Amino acid sequence: MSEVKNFGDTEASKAADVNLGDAPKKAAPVNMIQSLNWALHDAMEADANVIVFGEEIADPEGGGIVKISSGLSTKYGNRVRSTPISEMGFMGAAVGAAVVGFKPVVEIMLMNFVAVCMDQITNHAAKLRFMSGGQTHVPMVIRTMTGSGFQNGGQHSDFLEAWFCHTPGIKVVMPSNPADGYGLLRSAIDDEDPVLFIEHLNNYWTPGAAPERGKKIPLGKARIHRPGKDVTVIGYSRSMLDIPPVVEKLAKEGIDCEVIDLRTVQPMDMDTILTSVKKTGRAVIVHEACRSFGVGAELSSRIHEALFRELKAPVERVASEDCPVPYAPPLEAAYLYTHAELEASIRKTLA
Amino acid sequence: MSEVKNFGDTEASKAADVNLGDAPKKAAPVNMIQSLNWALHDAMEADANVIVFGEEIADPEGGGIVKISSGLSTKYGNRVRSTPISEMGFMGAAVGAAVVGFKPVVEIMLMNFVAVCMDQITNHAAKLRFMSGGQTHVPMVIRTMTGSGFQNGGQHSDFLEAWFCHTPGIKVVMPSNPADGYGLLRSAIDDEDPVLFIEHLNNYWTPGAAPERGKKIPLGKARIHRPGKDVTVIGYSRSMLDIPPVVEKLAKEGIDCEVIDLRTVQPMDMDTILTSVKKTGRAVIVHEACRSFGVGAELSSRIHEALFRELKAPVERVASEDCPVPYAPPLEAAYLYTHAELEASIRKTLA
Amino acid sequence: MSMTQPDSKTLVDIYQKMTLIKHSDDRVIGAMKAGRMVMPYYSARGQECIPSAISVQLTDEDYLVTIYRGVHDMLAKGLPPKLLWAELAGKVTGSCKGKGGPMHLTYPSKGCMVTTGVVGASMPIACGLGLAAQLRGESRVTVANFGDGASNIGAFHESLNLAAVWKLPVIFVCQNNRYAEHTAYSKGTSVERIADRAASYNMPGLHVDGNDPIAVYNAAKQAIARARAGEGPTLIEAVTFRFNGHLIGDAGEYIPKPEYERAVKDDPYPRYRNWLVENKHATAADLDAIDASIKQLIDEAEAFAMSSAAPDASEVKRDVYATEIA
Amino acid sequence: MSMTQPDSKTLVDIYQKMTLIKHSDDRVIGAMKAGRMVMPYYSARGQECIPSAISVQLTDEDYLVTIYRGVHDMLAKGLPPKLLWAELAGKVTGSCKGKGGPMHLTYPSKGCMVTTGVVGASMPIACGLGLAAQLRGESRVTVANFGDGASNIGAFHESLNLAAVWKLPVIFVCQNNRYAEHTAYSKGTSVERIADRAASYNMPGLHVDGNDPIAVYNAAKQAIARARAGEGPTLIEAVTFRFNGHLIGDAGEYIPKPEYERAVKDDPYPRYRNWLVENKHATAADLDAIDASIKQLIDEAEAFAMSSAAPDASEVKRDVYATEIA
Ligand SMILES: Cc1ncc(C[n+]2csc(CCOP(=O)(O)OP(=O)(O)O)c2C)c(N)n1
Ligand SMILES: Cc1ncc(C[n+]2csc(CCOP(=O)(O)OP(=O)(O)O)c2C)c(N)n1
Ligand SMILES: [Mg+2]
Ligand SMILES: [Mg+2]
Repeated sequence: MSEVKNFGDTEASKAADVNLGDAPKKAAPVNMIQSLNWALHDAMEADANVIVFGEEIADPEGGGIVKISSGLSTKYGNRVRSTPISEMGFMGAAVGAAVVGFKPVVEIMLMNFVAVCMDQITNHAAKLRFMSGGQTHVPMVIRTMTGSGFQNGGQHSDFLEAWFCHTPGIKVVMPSNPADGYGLLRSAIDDEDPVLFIEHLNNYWTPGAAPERGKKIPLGKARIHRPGKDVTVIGYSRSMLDIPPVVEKLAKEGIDCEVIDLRTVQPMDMDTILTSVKKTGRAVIVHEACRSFGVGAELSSRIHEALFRELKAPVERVASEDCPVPYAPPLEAAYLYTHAELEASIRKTLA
Repeated sequence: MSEVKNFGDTEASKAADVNLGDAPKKAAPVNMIQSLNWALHDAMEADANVIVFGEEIADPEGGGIVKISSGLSTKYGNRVRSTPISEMGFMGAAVGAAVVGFKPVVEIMLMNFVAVCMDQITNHAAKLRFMSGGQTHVPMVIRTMTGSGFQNGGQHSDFLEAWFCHTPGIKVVMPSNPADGYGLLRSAIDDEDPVLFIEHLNNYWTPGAAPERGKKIPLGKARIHRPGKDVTVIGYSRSMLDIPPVVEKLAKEGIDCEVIDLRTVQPMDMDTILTSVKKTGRAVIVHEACRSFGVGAELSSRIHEALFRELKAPVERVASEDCPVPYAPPLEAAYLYTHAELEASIRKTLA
Repeated sequence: MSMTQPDSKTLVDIYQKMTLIKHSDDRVIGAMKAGRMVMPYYSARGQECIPSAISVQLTDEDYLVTIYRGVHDMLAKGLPPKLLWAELAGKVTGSCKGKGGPMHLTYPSKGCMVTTGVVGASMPIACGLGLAAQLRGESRVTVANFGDGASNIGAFHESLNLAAVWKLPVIFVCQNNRYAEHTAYSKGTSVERIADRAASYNMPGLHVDGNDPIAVYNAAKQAIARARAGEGPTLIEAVTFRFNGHLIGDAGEYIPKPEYERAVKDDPYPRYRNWLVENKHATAADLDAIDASIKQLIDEAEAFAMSSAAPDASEVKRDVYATEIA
Repeated sequence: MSMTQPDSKTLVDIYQKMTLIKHSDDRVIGAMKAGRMVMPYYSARGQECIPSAISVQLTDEDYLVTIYRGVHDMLAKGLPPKLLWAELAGKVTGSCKGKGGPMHLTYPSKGCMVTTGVVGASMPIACGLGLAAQLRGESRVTVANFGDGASNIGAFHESLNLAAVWKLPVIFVCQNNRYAEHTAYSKGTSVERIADRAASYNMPGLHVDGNDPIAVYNAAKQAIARARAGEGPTLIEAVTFRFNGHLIGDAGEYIPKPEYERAVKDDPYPRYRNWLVENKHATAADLDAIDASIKQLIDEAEAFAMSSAAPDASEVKRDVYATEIA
């Protein structure tokens, strides 16, 4: 049913050569699904304390709705489990197992469903280290996916990273490409603190350079995606698909943008950001989450606070409308920022 | 047991002349508990669709842990109910009743417990109007209380308003004094949209001018607490207890602060704020919630975006540490901003 | 449970609703396969009997709450097919102006109050609708639909307990199609019969064959009478099957072949049609006429949906709050 | 349930734990009334028997999770009184360095893993501790304590179902003291016996007099054996009472006088002491000696707490993440 737009069933998904659970024959481009699947396989192989659970994630249930956990349960048996629909229950189970040394990787099928288990994430996972005076800690990873553009409507598309960034004790990682996905997920699993790892549906099927198996990317470090001298454009997750074409277009006019992929949203790599903005004197932040009270606000205020005298223009934020994610495609498009808006914002900093 | 510091049992609570459910004999100062109790009584009297529920809120259970709903169940019977400990259940019940024309006022005993019912608040109450294309809407009020300073520790003290401000479809109101509390709660109950009404434990027992019964204060309008010309200091809720003494101290040195009480945090009254900052060229924002990704970030970025050229100094944020709220009093004090920090931030904008 | 046989008119009304649901579903899937419609669509093919046998006993005053897999519930309750189709197609003429889509169907004038995409969330909301009726002294009942998988989430427990403590006029209808996405019943659910969970709330729990209209009719009858009499909530578990997987595109590898084949044999739609004719509640010609009229309804609905306009981009500013955002 | 009588040594061990709990509690309240300590304190006076009769059957390897009203559970499991008192007093020498307080007591080396202030939250975490033991092939059991009110929250349901589906070695102990804050049992709970809710999860549910050490001992024995044998979870409901209200300062107006008086008559502590002596498991002198040694322990604990230093303000930067924040 190629005409049915659906998870795992897009043209892009067919284009990419997904090779679940096995090493690539050659370093051909792979997609995020492939690289995250490798990361889970490699992490489970490397550390017997890594366990994986969530709805539908074992092989009899299909290995996850986009097959990111494919092959794991077949290989690692009881360490990999599909759960009942009980996010509070299994999120708490991850907290408990982590407290005694396991490294659970749990999947919340779509990000909006964190709303049924916020308590275990924000009141427990994020706080037990502090409240126990450091006697316990919670080395777990919560993987989840989200994003507009699939007509999934108001309860299946939100980016809620700002809620968790405002919750001290948890880290937030949002990869934008397959190689980063692999390296960041490996580091997130190794990390001694709880990590929320947010994947974007739109990024799953975009081919990218294959990760080097075993190569971990440190958390908390941004990546300079493109050096430039005129304006700093900061993105993460899906916006890293939108920024490059706009920036390349402007480059043809001689506007030289420096593009930074945050990769980790909390803690943010302020060194890299401020070094760049100090140089360019201008900054634009781009995220899919709705604009107000989003990650862009924190980043904007930190840049203004640190570089007020050096800034040549106020920091621009490019983000989605302050409304629930609508269903109909033209409204979904109206919800999300456009390339034209992004271009206009960059130009505005130069005006 | 006057030596036991506890809800409803502080020196301040004894000082104030609480007169639950009845009109005041004279316009003596009252506290927030009194004024909110009046607001609930008056709203239930004015509109038969107002219903009230939550844990412990009926009179046999004490009329609420600080007695804000005292007298309601005795007077209004079945319209006022203590609930089982089932926040998801009764929050959803409020949503359902609101959809068919009731105006539920539900209490979440302490703000951290929103974490067990986020789904009904953020995925349902906030979105049903939009997702139904305007066919239904959810005129309900969620009352909750929070705040540090009572040794309630990491799971009972957080200010989480930023989560909800980042959730389009819901309004967020945070009163700072008894008269505002009355007028804002009345408007929140009348409002056609869901309103989160956040009360501060520290503000409950502070005496203030009595509200005029029946006088409603519109949502979305800030209040100029003190006019001034040098620096705009913006607060809400508890910080409105901390700002005045610091500002008065500075006034003696000739530093003339304009103080704005936001009252409604979402939507924010940008007109009032920008008019003030345009005049002063300087702004300081003060809130109890932890600093990063808080309300201060949004406000700071909006001010920088709108008034970049007019600003004489970067906008300052004064807020709590990015950590869970600790238990021991010296740590609770270290968590919260201090008056000295606030003073220093104001001075910094003038440096 | 005492069984009464509904009269022929009612039995045929049930058939009519089932036909409407089945034809609409077949046609939606056809439109998707032909590329005329694109959406995440959760077919309820196979579950037609449950809402049909319940809704013939409800009025427009009664409330309904359902889930993403709820088109059948909505149609049985009275959501006009045109408005459904236009909504699925994301058109401004849809019941939700194209803002909600299949997971958020709403149509209050027929009592179709809320459709949720979050598992379990229909039940707390149903408690509120029940509370509203109770407080107003109305005899309306509220039907809350959900799946077998949903019986394992916290909202189920909180809602049934709350409804029991407050004696709310709510009927909790678990449409047990034996799978939650790709997870087989027993991998998620620790009890053999979900209906038995009613005992935890001192509430009647009725376990019925969800493919048997008479059985569903009788269970609902009892529950509705109880609710209207102010005696409180009931849990009904209606066992059924969904033939088109979780979501269109689901190939069903996780369903053992013999189970699928048995389900095909138990498909309520053809069986019920035959039974009606064999037992002389209607002639084949009567039913053909119903089928034809429903085919026409769906033709009109599809044409309406296809010819309607998409919503304007400015709609993102509307319905967020009562007042349009700037 | 088959009842076995524990030997005298075990019976006296239970008494010792009960005494430790009771004396510590009396003294904390005394210190609060005298103004030497200030905190939100949830006394478990009256509930001593439950953790005492359970914990005598546990080792340091076994895990415990409890709630804000959990000092008794923690002491019975082995949290050293000095570390408890210093934590209550908010001192850096407390088990959590003064960062957690009474609602977040933790002491992993005795298996005291998590204390939660959020109703219901102990249970999902217990599932994870049980899962850990199961995956490692250890025979540890996990005891999850919670109140009667907590049996109405979603986490209860999800946890019991998950534990049953995965056959986790978890013992869910509902300390039913008949009130949730000021709300009487039947205003929140729709079923007469919480233990009966176990049937919803195909799990044994044991209802016992929580003031009877022998009854609690036997229920726990059975549940522990089942868990260690890999047969899965058990729900125990132990009916009891708390004499000092929800929180110190609660005057108890919501408790009918006759109920309170009956509870005083049923107070397990003096009854058990008399019973031990009458049945010759110990002499009054033996028990006096225990009392005296415990008094000394608490004296030391209080002195330690009072003389310890408060944590330094810099602690707010520590333990947020593994690495200190800037
Ligand atoms: C809280 C939550 N968790 C997970 C999901 C993803 N999800 C959508 S449908 C579904 C399965 C539900 O199964 P069941 O309740 O049996 O209903 P059915 O789809 O079979 O009708 C899941 C897990 C969700 N929508 N909400
Ligand atoms: C989710 C949540 N809701 C509300 C509260 C406030 N609260 C604290 S204790 C309590 C009563 C709990 O009663 P029960 O479970 O019977 O335990 P008990 O205190 O009697 O031991 C409530 C409502 C909370 N801590 N967490
Ligand atoms: Mg199902
Ligand atoms: Mg209790």
